[in-house]
Amino acid sequence: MEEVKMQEAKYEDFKIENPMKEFARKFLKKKSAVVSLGFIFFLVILAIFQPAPYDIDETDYDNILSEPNSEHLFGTDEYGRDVLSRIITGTRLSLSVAVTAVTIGAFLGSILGIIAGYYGGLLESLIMRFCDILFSFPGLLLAIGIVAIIGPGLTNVVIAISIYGIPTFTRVIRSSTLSIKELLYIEASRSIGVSDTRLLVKHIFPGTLPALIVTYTMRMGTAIISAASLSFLGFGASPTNPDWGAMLSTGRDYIGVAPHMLLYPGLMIFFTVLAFNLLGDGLRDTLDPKLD
Amino acid sequence: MKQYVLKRLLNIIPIMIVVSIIIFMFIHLIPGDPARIIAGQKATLEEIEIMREQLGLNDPYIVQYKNFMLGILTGDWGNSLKTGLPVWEVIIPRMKPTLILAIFSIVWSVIAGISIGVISAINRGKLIDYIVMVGASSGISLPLFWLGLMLMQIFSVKLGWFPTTGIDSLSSYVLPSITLGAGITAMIARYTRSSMIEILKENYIRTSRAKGLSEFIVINKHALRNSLVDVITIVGLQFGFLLAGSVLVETVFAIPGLGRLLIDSILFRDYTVVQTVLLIFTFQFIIINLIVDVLYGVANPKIRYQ
Amino acid sequence: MSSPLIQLKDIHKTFLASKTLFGENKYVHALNGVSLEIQSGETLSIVGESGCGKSTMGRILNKLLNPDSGEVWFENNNITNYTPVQMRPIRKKMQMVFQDPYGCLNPRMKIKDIVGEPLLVHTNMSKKERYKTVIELLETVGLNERHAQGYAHEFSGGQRQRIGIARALSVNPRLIIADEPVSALDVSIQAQVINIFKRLQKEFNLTYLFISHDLSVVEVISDRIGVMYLGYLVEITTKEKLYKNPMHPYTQALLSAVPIADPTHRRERIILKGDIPSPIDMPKGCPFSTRCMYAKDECFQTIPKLLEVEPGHKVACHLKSS
Amino acid sequence: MSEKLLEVKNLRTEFHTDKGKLVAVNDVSFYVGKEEIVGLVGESGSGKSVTSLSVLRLLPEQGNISAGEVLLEGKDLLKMNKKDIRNIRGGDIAMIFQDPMSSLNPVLRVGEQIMECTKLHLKYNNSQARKHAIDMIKRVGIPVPEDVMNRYPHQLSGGMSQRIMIAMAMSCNPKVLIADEPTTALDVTIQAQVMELMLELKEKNKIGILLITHDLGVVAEMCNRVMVMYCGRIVEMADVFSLFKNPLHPYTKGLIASVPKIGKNADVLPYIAGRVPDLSQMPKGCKFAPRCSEAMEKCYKEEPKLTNIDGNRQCRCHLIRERSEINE
Amino acid sequence: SNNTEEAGNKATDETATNTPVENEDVNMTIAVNAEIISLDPHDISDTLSGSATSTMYESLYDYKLDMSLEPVLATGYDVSEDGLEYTFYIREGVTFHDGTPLNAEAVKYNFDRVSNKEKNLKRRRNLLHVVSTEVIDEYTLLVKLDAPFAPMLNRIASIKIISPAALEKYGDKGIITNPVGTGPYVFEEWTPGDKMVVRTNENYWREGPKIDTLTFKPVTENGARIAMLQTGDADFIYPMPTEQVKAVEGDKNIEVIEGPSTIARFTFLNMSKEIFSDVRVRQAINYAIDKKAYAKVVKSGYAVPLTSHVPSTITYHVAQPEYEYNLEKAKKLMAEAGYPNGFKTHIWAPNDTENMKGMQFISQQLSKIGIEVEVVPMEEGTLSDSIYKAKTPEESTVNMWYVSWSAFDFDGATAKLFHSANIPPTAPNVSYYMNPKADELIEAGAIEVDPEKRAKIYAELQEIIWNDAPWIFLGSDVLLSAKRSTTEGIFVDPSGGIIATQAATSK
Ligand SMILES: Nc1ncnc2c1ncn2[C@@H]1O[C@H](COP(=O)(O)OP(=O)(O)OP(=O)(O)O)[C@@H](O)[C@H]1O
Ligand SMILES: Nc1ncnc2c1ncn2[C@@H]1O[C@H](COP(=O)(O)OP(=O)(O)OP(=O)(O)O)[C@@H](O)[C@H]1O
Ligand SMILES: [Mg+2]
Ligand SMILES: [Mg+2]
Repeated sequence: MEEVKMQEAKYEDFKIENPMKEFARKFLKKKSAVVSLGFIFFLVILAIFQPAPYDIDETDYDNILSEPNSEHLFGTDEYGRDVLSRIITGTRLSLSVAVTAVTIGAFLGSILGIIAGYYGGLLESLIMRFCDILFSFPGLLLAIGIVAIIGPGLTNVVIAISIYGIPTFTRVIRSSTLSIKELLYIEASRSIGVSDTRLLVKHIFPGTLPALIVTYTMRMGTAIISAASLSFLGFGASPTNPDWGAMLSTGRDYIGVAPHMLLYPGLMIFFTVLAFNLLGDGLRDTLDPKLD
Repeated sequence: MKQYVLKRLLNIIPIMIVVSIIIFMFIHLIPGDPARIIAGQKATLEEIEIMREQLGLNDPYIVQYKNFMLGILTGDWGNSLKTGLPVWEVIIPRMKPTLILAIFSIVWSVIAGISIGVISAINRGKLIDYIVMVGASSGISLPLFWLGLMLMQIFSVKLGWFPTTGIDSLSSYVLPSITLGAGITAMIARYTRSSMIEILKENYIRTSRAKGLSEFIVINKHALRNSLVDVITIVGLQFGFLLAGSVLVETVFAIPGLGRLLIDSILFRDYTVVQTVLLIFTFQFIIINLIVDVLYGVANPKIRYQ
Repeated sequence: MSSPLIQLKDIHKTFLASKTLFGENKYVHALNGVSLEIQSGETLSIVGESGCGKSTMGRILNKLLNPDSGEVWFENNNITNYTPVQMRPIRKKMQMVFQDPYGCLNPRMKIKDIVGEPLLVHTNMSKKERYKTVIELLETVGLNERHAQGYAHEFSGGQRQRIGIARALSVNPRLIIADEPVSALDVSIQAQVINIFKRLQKEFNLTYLFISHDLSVVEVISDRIGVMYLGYLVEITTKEKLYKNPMHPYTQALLSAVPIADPTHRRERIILKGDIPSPIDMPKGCPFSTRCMYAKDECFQTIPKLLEVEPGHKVACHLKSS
Repeated sequence: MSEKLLEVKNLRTEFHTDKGKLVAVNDVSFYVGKEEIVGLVGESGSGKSVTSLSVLRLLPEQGNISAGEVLLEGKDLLKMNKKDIRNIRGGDIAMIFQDPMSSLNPVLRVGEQIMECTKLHLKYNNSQARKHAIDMIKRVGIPVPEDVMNRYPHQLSGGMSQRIMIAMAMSCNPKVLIADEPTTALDVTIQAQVMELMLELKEKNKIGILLITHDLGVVAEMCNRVMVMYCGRIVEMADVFSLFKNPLHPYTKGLIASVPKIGKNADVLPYIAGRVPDLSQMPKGCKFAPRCSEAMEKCYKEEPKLTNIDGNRQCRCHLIRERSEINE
Repeated sequence: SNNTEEAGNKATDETATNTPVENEDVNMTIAVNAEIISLDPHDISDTLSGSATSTMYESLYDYKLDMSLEPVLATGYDVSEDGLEYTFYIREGVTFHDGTPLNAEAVKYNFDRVSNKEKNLKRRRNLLHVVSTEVIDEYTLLVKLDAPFAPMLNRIASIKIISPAALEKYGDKGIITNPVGTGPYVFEEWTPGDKMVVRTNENYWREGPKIDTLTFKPVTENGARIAMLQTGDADFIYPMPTEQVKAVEGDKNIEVIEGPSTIARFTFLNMSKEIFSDVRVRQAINYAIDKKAYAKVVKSGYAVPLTSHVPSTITYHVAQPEYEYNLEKAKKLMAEAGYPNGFKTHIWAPNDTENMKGMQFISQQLSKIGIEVEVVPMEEGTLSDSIYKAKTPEESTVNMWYVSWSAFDFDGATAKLFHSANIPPTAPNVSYYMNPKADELIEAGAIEVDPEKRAKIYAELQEIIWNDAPWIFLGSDVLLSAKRSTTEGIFVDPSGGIIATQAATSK
């Protein structure tokens, strides 16, 4: 039998594809997610520049509860303030409540989750029991309880929502950590002698990012709804603030009289939450993390 | 399996003790003096003092906790501070509406959620998938109370199909359970869909097609059975959502249920009721988790026969 | 012969089979009293079928796992109870190459960082020096500087395995534990990787523990070969002896079952009955007794010891020891 | 040469991916005769599985067959309606797959999964189907079939699962069995058992088997005829003896050379450099040219055609073509 | 086909005859915004529980709709010269729902129960001056006081009479769920947190309601309550949310009923705090608030300006000169007081939408004279904790408290709020108003039995308080209820109590 001669490949056997580009290409295929991202971007612009046509505190007692008209596109509220302006200005507040709350929850939850997942043992049991207990009080009730202790108001709403977000993140990140921990490349790094800290920071944490990003996005929606629900039950933002939930909560007293006060903030919340959820879906499909 | 259930049941005891301590601390962390709230705005200091003494609120926390636990062990859960009635007399009539509401909601959500999820999964990428999934996402994007109020305006006030509020007949539960179930349906639908999509890629689905089975059987017998195993766990998780949502729905539809009772009792600082309701919630949650685990085991032969 | 580089003494290892939901916990008996030693500069191969404990052995050698009982010696030190910190300098001397070329490289790191990681951990090299070393290493295994910037998923299986080897070589180890390094590769590429292994051994005076399930691959690279079955080392001897004179009935069956890529060589094979028993419910006597065509009463009752029946040829079989 | 049971002509299968249209199988023609095992070998990604799936139109939804014919005793499967093709699947043509563990439905009992077939194709009632299933399980060499019937797949070992898969495939007396790497996931000793079983079934039931594998050893021991596939094309086809004795295509040569052979190994093993090109970056001309040590300029420009040699051999190579042209 | 038609007819006949049988009862439902807390009339302090118990229980005297008193279970009373002894003549021929006859013994039993310090029932505060009750004869009862107390009859009116037999039978706790009184309705069922149903008392001693059952149903969500009225699920709702009056205006089936109230809406200004210690600041604040706008914005127009610290429905009310809306004057006063640029402060109230609206309004208005008011809504329990935890004026942290108060009589509407002995933690004099002259007048008014002299004392008191302006005087509610047009005989009295003694319906 004749020997086959060895030779190196003559063609380009290797092509660098930027992972970001690949992600972008996949993501752009998800139309609903792209539209949602656009909408969220639009909200962020609103939040930053606040292009409100009227001063949100300008009262006009002769013009209260007027229906949407050419002057006030979304009508006026019980003080004669422009609803559209309040919604636009409220974007910053409503978004920042959600962003802060979710960020805090994600931060604490991820740390707990990664520690629980990586170290296991008693520490894990303790952390997970703690989460179970937090979980065994239905989310909103927990927030209500927390607000009851520390009092209503925006800051406290943020605290409450972040606390009840913790177990969600802890679970997601833990299970993600657990599965990554089992991967061969982690074992490979351990066999090299990489320290725990480096392993956690360099190898495991980046691996949990897809799960973290997706959960984060999804939680944004939940946080906005929770904040609104707290307002509805009277535990939320003070109505002096143009918070959407607070507006909705006030608006419901005028349900038969001035439906626009209930409708527009409601739609705003709805579309924003929907956008975050659809974006989350899109990201999940693209990043493909294993969530449980 | 019996052994397992037994072990899990025994496990409940330490959990409940820890939870009871947490609940107790939680309750006493809340500012607000129940004696003053109960006595009312116009009460005199003397009245309030007598009240505090009677309620044992002047005792050290340790003693109060001890009494609370002793009470539980001897079956005396105390009287509602608000109404003066024994706690269970206050709570038991409130359980039924919440339970009915929860069962109605979960049943229709499971049926609707799974069907929607399956339809969507087998039509993946088509228009119907798109519509259904955006619809499902809408389900979780609606503030519950908003949905409830809107439904009431349309179906009770305008159309007069269902009673506006109350629990007088089963038809009273229709709108509340739709409201409460909307989010859960959406959640189950999304989960079923993604689980189905994963499962439809599995080798054994290819095998069943290679056997010549019709698509209907492949989906409903082979794929769905497997995805149900996953869906069970997610349904279990929804119970937490259900309880939280019931607070809002009960408020909107004036349903005298546990959720509403809890909120009112927290506001009134009706400690005895609050702690009992919270203990019930926790217990319920643990039991539901146990049931879900057992169901999961039953549905999943891998676990059943280990 | 000098003292062995590394030694396993009567290693036992069990795993919790998986926390069963219902009923009591069961244990997988992954290793049952395995002893062996590897001399400096030699290649010891371990063969055996799936689940027989090969990888577990590799992991215990590297102290990624701790044995339930038994001792691990490295360069005359008992490292069984070393802490991770104590293990650091030793890790530098023994590196691993893994089976799954797709799983063993972090998909989020560039190749240069993957290969450079051991250097980062074990040396004080500057970034520049490290990069230089990495490029040299890549060239050693037939890759080049351009590859250093890529991510793992852009490479073929063979290329990835070469990256894995480069990583293992980076800190000049004495021992490389290679856990099925070529099993996942296509034949046309597998040969390439084996050649690299052989070349590097000469160049760097390496000692190999080469884990495989493929007897035909093992023949190319080994000095000695150990055969494992169900957590037991059942036969260990030099390559020549093993292929010419396999003593354990299992080894014989294994050899006869290897398909030979020559249609003119179709032959009578020993077809074993049944499957490998589950390591959860181990047979009472000889682990192979359930499938062995020569099994006697004794085989079902007592576990045979690994005994030297010829100089340099150890077998654990009642038939041979009597 | 035996009669052609299954014949594939000029099959072309494409995938629509987000990288665009990929041709996974291109101009593939072959046949499987009665009581014959035809091997299909090639490296990972060469299109073996896609070819086999195309035959029964079981491709995932991104895939579609854009040209060719698949004839089962003269009837074109590609032109059939969905119902008719379902009758063929599991009936006249049965398939078994690489990973037996994941190819059985984990939540259904093994017996149920076997019985499903006969109930569907042979219209058996429950007890008939049960009897038949027990019979089949016995025939594939599992000792206590009644017990195995009631088990779930995870309670079976790999070898047992594959035997169950074979029992399932054989239960409706197919004319053709397509086996996609049936032993790759199994240990050698178990592989030997399964190979033995397949040979036995072929003899007894006089079926034609299309055996897909990448293990040349398995091919050498089992097959009558062999096709070598590379980049979705068949590059060489010959009877097993000629192929191993005298491989024509440089790829086949390389492949055979690189298999380690006990007792005959050189110090340095031969191998084929480079890697199988990605479907989205196919080289022009001969797909093997970049890895071929004998490649000529022409090879990079023009794709060679599959050429008949000596009547019963085929090869897709410019070198061979030139030689045979000269011969002609 | 004939047959089936017949069968069909029969079926409809049957249901036709069945329906009236089922509907024989005339049921009415009142939807309210809160829960009934208890049905023990001696141990309640909220208005709604009062309304609920009033369907079953009666007292010796009770208020008419104009807040004057009329004898109910008594036929009359005498009071001694020194105002220390009250003799009540009990109505004869009245029996409790359980058949126990009403007599002086029964009334005494009730008074003793309420006065019992051990039991600490909420109504005890109304009988604090009672030292003893004696049965003179079967239908005559003597009540002795330790000091003359002018509003005694008002306080007697708040004590409902429970069947002594039932109290013996069920005990203090059991009586909560087993009410037995003399009232126009007999108890049927009550699910705490849900509806309470009562049935017309066939043996009522005077003319009673013309329906069969009456249901009180708590529906906290305003929109839901109105929806119930719109669909006829409720016959009467109280309160009718002021914001939504417009929504039902066009509905022929619904009538909105307005009525005056005893509810005063105001804001405490904590005078122990530097900023509010100057009367000019307090007056300036009163000038800076547009009360008409307040009524319009916060109460949707359903409020009247407060013209004294008590609403005009309270006897002895005297209207004071208005603090007209005058920013100039307000700014001037502020400048004089040394705050030309205003100051920063905060306002507290519970966190429901209406209170928040009120606070927000005040905050907006005061910003015009430079006072920057931070709105701090607090959950109710937290709020009362924050107010009452201060043991001395110095410790107090409250600045402004937006609140309302309702009382039946002048003393009730004054003493707790303005007497210097009643600063927190004792009672809600949250203005920390400590004016010796006012204290003197409050005390004198309480013991003055002569209505004319009392009127004079209270007139002077009102003037002093008004000028001292310890509050922002905002308004007095107009009570809104709404009913189906078929509903008759259900009223809301100025204190917010629902009176359904004469309930009837034409539905
Ligand atoms: N972390 C673990 N937890 C539980 N069981 C384990 C674990 N690791 C290995 N096992 C079990 O131990 C036994 C030996 O496993 P090991 O991985 O050493 O086998 P192997 O010979 O390397 O097999 P393969 O050829 O499949 O890699 C197997 O039955 C396996 O299931
Ligand atoms: N669903 C799919 N979408 C896109 N490309 C696919 C898909 N399935 C297969 N392919 C591509 O088709 C080509 C042939 O794949 P195929 O599975 O037939 O290879 P194979 O020869 O069976 O390899 P192996 O030995 O790994 O099983 C591969 O390049 C693969 O990337
Ligand atoms: Mg292994
Ligand atoms: Mg394949």
